[in-house]
Amino acid sequence: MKYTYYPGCTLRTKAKDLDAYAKASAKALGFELEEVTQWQCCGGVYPLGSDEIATKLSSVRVLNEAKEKGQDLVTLCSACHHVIKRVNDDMKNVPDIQSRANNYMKLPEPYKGETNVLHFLEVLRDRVGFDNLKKMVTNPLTGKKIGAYYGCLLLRPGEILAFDNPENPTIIEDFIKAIGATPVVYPYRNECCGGYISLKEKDMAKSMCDTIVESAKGFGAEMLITACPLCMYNLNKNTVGDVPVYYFTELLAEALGVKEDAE
Amino acid sequence: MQRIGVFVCHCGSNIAATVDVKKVVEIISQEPSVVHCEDYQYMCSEAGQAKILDAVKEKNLSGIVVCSCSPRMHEGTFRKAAERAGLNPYMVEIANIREHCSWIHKDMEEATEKAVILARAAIAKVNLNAPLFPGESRVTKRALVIGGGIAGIQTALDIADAGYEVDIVEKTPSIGGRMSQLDKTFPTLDCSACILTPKMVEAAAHEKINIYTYSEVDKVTGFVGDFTVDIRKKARSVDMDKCTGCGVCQEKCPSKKTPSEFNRGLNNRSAIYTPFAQAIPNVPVIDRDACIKFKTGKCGLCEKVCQAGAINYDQVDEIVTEKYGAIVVATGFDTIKLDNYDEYAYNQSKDVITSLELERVMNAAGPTKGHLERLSDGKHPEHIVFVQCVGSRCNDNRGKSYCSKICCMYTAKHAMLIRDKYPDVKVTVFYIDVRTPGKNFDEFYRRAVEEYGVNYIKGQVGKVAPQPDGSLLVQASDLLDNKQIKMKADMVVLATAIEPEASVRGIATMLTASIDTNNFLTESHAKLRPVESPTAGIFLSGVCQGPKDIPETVAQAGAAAVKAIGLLAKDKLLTNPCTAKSDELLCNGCSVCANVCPYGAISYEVVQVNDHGIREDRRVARVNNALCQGCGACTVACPSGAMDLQGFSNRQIIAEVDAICR
Amino acid sequence: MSHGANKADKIKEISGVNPLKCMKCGKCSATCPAFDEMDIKPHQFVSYVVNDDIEALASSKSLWKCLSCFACIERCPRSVQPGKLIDAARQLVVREKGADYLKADEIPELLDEELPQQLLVSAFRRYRR
Amino acid sequence: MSMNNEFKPKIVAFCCNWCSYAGADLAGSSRLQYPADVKIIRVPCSCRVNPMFILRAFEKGADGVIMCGCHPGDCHYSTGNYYARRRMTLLFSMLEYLGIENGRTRVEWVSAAEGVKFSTTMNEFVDKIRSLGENVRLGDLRCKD
Repeated sequence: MKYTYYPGCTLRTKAKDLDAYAKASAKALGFELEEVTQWQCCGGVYPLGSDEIATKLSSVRVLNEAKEKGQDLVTLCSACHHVIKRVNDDMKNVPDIQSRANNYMKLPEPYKGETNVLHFLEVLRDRVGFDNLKKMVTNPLTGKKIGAYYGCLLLRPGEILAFDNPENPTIIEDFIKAIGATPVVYPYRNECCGGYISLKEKDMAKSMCDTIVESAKGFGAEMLITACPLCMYNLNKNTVGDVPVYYFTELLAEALGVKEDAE
Repeated sequence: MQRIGVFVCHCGSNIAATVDVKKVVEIISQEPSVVHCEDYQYMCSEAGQAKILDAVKEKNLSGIVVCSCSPRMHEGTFRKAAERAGLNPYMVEIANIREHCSWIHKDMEEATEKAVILARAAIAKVNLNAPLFPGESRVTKRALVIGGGIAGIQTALDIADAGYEVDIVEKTPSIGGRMSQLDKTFPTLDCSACILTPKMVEAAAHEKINIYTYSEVDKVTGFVGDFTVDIRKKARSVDMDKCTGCGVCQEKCPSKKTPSEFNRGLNNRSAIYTPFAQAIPNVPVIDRDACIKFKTGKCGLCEKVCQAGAINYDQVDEIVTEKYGAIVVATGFDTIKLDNYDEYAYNQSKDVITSLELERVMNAAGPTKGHLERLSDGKHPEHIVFVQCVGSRCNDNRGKSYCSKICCMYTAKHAMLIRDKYPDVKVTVFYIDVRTPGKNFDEFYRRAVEEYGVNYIKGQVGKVAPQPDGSLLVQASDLLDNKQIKMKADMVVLATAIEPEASVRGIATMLTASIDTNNFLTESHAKLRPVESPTAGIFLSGVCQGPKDIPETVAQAGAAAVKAIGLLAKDKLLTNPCTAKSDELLCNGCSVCANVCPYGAISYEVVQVNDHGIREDRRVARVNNALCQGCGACTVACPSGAMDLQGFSNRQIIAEVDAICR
Repeated sequence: MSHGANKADKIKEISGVNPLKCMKCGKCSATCPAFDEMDIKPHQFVSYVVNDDIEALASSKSLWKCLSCFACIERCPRSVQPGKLIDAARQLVVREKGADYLKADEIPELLDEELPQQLLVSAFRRYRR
Repeated sequence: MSMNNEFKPKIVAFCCNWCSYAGADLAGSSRLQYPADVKIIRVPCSCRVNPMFILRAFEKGADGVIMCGCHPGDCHYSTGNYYARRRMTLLFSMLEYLGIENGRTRVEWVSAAEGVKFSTTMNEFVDKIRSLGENVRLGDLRCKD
């Protein structure tokens, strides 16, 4: 099984781990992530005004490439996933945006939101299946108490991202169970880490990350996992860090016994 | 050619402000076949109707067009006026120039032009009208009440007291409904059971009332005055006549893990159970999905311990067919599912409960024997937070668009009861608006604040976060202080939106009673006929029609009973004469019409016809006017054009089309 | 005032939000993680737009404190989605005034080794034209 | 463009007595505006609408015809709207074959409680007909003035 894969800017630089572990794991699980040939940054932020078009084109380009290849598009970074999935929804359901974007793009065949956008976690849940994943785990992380940190971008707006119940998600918990560890459920796993605000308002980000980490710790989490490089940065940088934070792909690679391959 | 009189109503300024009434009269006067045309302030008034009578006499009118409000308002009025003037009432047509014209258009020229066209269409139709004569149908002097809650019980009692037989069909094992689950009632804090149980007993003992519990309506046929209903009496597995209600079976039953419906799943019940102690009838049922005997064939303990020999595992569902003249729907409500509201942690914490669950917690017969305690650890709470409007007043695909109406009052009640019984417990209520219209209602709410010190904060709760120590952290806004609050609570109570009981949808379909997008049954007129369904002979009682509290429900239940009594008191009903009629010269006896008729009103007979001098025997369709309801399905299905609908004939409708497209 | 009204219309257009749908329940402000840092609170954004008081919004520091975490958007029971209004107001400011909240020359000192590109990109998109 | 030259479509709406006509009444009493081009004909049930009526309307110069009935399952006569739905599906495809665009015909289910839906539907339908312009097919030239 081949998927078109969009890594995004950060996975090429500061979050190489997230990418490398995912690729190694994919190989072990029997699917391939085929990188988009010429991708540009998704913009990191879903365009703030409903009248913007130019900032959506990078996503449309990627989506169209997947469509032309007849593949689903897989993403890893929460922000990329959020942006591309929402742009895809616009292309499917908002006629104005669809026609304006296609006017710019001048594609051989107009793009109308045909591509299926999947987060890597969704591939694990819906394509591989957590039950199958469990069978393929060679090095179960038994006894580890892990808190899932979802953040905001993966889940909201729930109606469009349709990723999981935005107020009580379970996908990462199910993932944690599949790799043999014990999920720790805590209420702030879907609250914002502060995001980009940490650039100029460090205190704000700190207090938000503290709430998250304290809550997770309170419920017994020994570590947190996330899918987002920015969440990772904030949780590491802005808290008194005695709860380590990992990318979920790192634990996946470890459980599958392919961690060294990635390194 | 008819001699038609046209009357254009001003309806005060309702029509005249947008439609140039004088101009309509001027143009319409020119129409062929119109021999009289005038306008008047209020055609529906006594004086307006007198104008019709005068004109019929003076101008020898044969048909009448009234340009006025919707025929759904005053068609009957004008038909009666025509009758008084000596005309056949079906020689009247209404041009709806209010709801379909003056009220929805702003431009006078446009509206006037449209009014003229609508009048022309009505004139074209009247030109082809023929006198029609209603038949008669009988009235079965028995009423059916669907639902045995307070609404159904009250309706049944009122109908029975007037001397008519009433059957109540209740789907659960006991009558009593939601009210039996309540602890106290507002605004006087009567104990709910204390005022409900006497009514339940009265209904059960009433010689005119027959109660089918654990039963459902399976099928409804017929029409006003003459409904035939199949009632499915579900197998109780207990003989109603033998059981003494001793309760030993329930004690001994080894399967005790089924969530109690009556206690909203807060504790468990046995597989053989009566929902609550005062249940009527006091005869248990066996829940076959939970019963070990039914699941494995082993056990049979209840049969062994039953002294009366009442247990019968072989019982099967029984269908009872009854005839009724009137049907009252009183199916009530349920609270919405909270799966879309996980920010309140309802599914994550046992200490986040709905208000209806709190009723059970507060009730002496409930899961905590009436002690206010946290359901997670049984601890006495120090602080309880109430959240209003959970799922009400939403337009976001998660909740309901309407106000559930009862929550403000029951929350004040809960807060007051808690503060009264446990003065040490702090109570905070987050509200958007406090809505307390009703006699002594606002006073009640103010007492909660002023006498009982309940802390009302204008704002909403954004998140309830369960804490490692078992408490709940409530994050909310205080709009008057412009603050965001984070407060610790031990319990959170959600004023959950109510919605019509799920079974109402199927019942409405069976009754062909209309239902709105929220599954509330539609009343015939929002203001003037609030307890009648547009479907004749169907009446509405209680929350199935819209959210309401107990006093309102009881009032509406009485009103529905009066309407049903008014129907049952008649010996005969006039039937709608707008029925199908087959032209035997055109009919080829193909049976297509009978196949589409939902009422079985069409049969075939062999008649001798004289077709252009040729006499022959032919098989032709014959419509039974007593059964035909006048839908017209047969008229379109008929391949030879033999079938037509009186009052809405092909020629009449085509004349209207022509007039509009002219 | 008419200038303000135009801007209010622009905000409604950019955001696609109809602020009149608001029932003033305050759930947005109850849910906002940046509430304490804001001078104009999320629920007030709605009434400022309704009342055409855009100048106040434009100079509000709330514009730069909103995390765009969509909590208010997700939980708003009336589909008003105040977060979109804030995004739109911020757009209006950076588009019209060129009043960037993040100046290019202040960036170097804000950087650290681990700071992901995603953060910079996001901040640029939100703070600057 | 002056008001007088503006295209004013002729639109016939067949409404069943129990749901849609009542829905139209509710739109009226709620003062929900829709263009005066729409003229309503009351029929007992959507199943009373003979395809012949619709053909007749187009023949006489109607630019659009819409039929409204109770929601499927909610028919006052139990099954009438199912017959209507089937008949209209066939009729509309035949009309399209004759050159009467699908946009000129429409079936919509409007309950007695859906005044808003009635008015929105009519606004949409009139917009659609305006965009399609005058109906030239099937018009009987003898009917022209």
